[in-house]
Amino acid sequence: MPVKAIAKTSIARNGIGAYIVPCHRISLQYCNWGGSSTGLRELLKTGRLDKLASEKKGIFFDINKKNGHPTASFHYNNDTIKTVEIANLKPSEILAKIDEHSQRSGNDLFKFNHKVLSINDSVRGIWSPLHTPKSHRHKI
Amino acid sequence: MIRGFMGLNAQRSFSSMSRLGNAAVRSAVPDLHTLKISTNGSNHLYAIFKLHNMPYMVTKGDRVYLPFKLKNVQVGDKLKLNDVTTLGSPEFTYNDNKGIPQDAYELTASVVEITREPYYEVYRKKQRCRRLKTFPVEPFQTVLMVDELKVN
Amino acid sequence: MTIIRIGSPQASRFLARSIYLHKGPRVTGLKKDPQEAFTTNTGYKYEKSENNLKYIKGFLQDKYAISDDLALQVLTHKSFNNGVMPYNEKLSAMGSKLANLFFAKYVTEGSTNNENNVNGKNLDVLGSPIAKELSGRMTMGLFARSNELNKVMFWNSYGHGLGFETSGEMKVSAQMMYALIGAVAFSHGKEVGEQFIREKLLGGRASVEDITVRLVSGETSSN
Amino acid sequence: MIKGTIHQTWSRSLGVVSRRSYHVPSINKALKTEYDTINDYGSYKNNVFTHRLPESTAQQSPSLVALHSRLNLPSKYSLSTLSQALNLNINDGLVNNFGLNTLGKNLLSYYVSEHLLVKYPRLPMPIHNVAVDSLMGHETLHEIGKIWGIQVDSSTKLDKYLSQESEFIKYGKLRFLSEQQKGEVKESGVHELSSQESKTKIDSSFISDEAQAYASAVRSIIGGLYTHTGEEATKKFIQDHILSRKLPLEEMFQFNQPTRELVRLCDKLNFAEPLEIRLIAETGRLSAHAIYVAGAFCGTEKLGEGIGSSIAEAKTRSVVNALMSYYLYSPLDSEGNAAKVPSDKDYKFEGIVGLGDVSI
Repeated sequence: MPVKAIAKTSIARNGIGAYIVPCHRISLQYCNWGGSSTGLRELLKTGRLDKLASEKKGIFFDINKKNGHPTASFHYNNDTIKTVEIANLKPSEILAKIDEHSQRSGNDLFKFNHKVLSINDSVRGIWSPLHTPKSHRHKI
Repeated sequence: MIRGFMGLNAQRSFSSMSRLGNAAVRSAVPDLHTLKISTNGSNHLYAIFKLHNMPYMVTKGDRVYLPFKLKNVQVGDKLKLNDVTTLGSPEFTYNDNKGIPQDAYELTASVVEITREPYYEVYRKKQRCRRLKTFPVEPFQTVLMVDELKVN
Repeated sequence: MTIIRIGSPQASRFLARSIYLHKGPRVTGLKKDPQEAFTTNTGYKYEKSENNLKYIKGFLQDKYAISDDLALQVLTHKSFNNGVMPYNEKLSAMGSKLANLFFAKYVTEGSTNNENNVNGKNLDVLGSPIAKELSGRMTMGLFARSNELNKVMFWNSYGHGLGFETSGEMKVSAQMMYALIGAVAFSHGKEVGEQFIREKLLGGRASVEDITVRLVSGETSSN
Repeated sequence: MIKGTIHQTWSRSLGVVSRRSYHVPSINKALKTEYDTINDYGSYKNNVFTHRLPESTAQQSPSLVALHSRLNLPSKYSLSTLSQALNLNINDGLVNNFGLNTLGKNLLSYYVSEHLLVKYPRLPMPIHNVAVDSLMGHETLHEIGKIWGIQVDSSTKLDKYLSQESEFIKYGKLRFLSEQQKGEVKESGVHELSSQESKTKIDSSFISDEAQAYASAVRSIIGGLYTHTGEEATKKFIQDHILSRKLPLEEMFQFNQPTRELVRLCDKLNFAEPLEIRLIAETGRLSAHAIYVAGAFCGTEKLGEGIGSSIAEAKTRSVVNALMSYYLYSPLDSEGNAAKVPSDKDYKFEGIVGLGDVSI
């Protein structure tokens, strides 16, 4: 065998060709009695949540009734579940929270100190001092 | 006013931006055939585009991290980046600081994530006040994925 | 025994290499005489001659014609002369995938009374032996033989005298058939490639379908 | 009209040693397939008691509707087919995805192979095969299934009853576990291999049932797309989801005897002049960290170049570089775009066909 192959899986590039929303499920939990769930209860009552769900068609919303403070859990496709407290929030604030977290990828937050993250080889390559004529080379 | 991109998605209106975005650039399309041949079918091609006058050098498949929340876009939107100043292959570079005419290239990016940077606190000390003021900071971050880059 | 000087006259000072070219049974380390290595056991010489290519050219006719280089490559198997000449591995990779796809579509395209159909397509047939064997190696090998396409093939076996299957002729013929499909697809596009399968492989005298039916119901023998 | 189940193995009757007798696959008896005549393809029917999920039921499954919309599938693509694509169980009363899977596999293999054969015509066959796996192997398709947000239906009927989960939700989930497997108590950190999994075990790695199921679901969804919208839309879907992934081809090569391989390759390509490896530049042998640049030349043509901290390293790198630049060549059309694939509109053959690998 002249050349052997090393098995590698290809690398996903979500956003090239097709884009799949990473957040696939949102579970909202509310309490029918507690005051901290007022905002969420109102959202459910007025049907504003239905409207949001019909805007975000790719996300599966499920609503649970459970005692305690209300929470919103976001299930992402990298197997992480992020739970956000939505106790005592106004309806509009809850909607903003849902909107924000449903646009995330589920990865840990991180600060990127550069502008562009690339997995491609550099187009121009790396400068080499040895590729100039000998008379022009840098001398120490 | 945002200079540098326009939305491609039909349901979202970006017409004003596209008008603003490309008011200056209406010159003749340059002949980039030599450049194109040297890019190995646009595989070895980079572009420098400007967004809010900030240059970003990208190749196809790169992720651009913007340290702010791009206005009026949602995750999954496709943006046409229409302020490109440089196109380059391993051998050649074409540069026009006024912006290369849009018909000469195709550069689109999709918005793949709108998130935040990690939480941190900024302290401010005022004169003649013994207390430090604490400001919680969790700035927005928008991630674009360059999904098409080629010379026409 | 011949001694040949290889190299251009200008550079002969540096490049002159004297090589002994060996004939007869294989000896490790010795270079074979091309005259001998380039001839098949049935006496066909490796070249783009009309004699070599007439079978597949006759089969393809003008509608699906491929270039002579490609035709010769279709007929050449990896085993021929250590794979030094262009051989048909890549062509048959294309052809076998196209054949599989075509026959999967072919068996599901007809009307059906199966109530579990998906949008009018009966998918229950896909796992059956006939659906699998339509593009199978044995079918293709037998088809190549019955259409005399494998009369001239450039390949080597450890025992040419053995049977159709044991000598490997079936496999090589099948690969040649796949390569033929692949070459048509490469030259004319996928659509024409599929049309080629439909017209020439299914429409002819001894169609692939008949061969497969006989094969699956156990009525056929390779020799 | 002949009715009957097929189970025929076909063997050759010849006097000589029949070592490699050709094996015709026999029919899967578990499915109890019946047919009128062997090549009346429309008459084939699996007689296990199954039915398709009614569209009205499928519409009530929020997970299914969400998946349909997340994948941006056309409205022609019925939800019941999508649900069928997620079902691997043979005996649960609903039609399983076997046929869709086969169809999807054929479509995927064709379009992936076509893409690779045209884009990298000179790729050696072992690398080509690994590259195909890299794009459509079970590991990759498992990952894609995860990215699509497909969830496994892992709760038992009892769990569903206790948590008051709607029965429709499972139609949008991947169903491959039997009721018994779902009920098994799992010890964290311990995974008991199933009989299928232990068959695939090599060293410490194995193909998990879950990965297989995900891969099968992804293929079936592609097969389903074909049945509803035809081939053009399926091709677009494959391009968007599968071929858009980055293929790390450069990392897939492992050379054993690169110099010998390059010599053989030059022979095969009938290069007039012999291969030579020459030193192009060096920092000086006595410098603190000597660096050498070597080039593989054929006459005046430079085939490849390599940098190394010893001459041997630089030489080897130059040869490997030359081989890689040959193997990874992708043809362009006359306008400088990547060459078209045979399934494209207005296809013209402008690429090349691989000549085959060299042997050492």
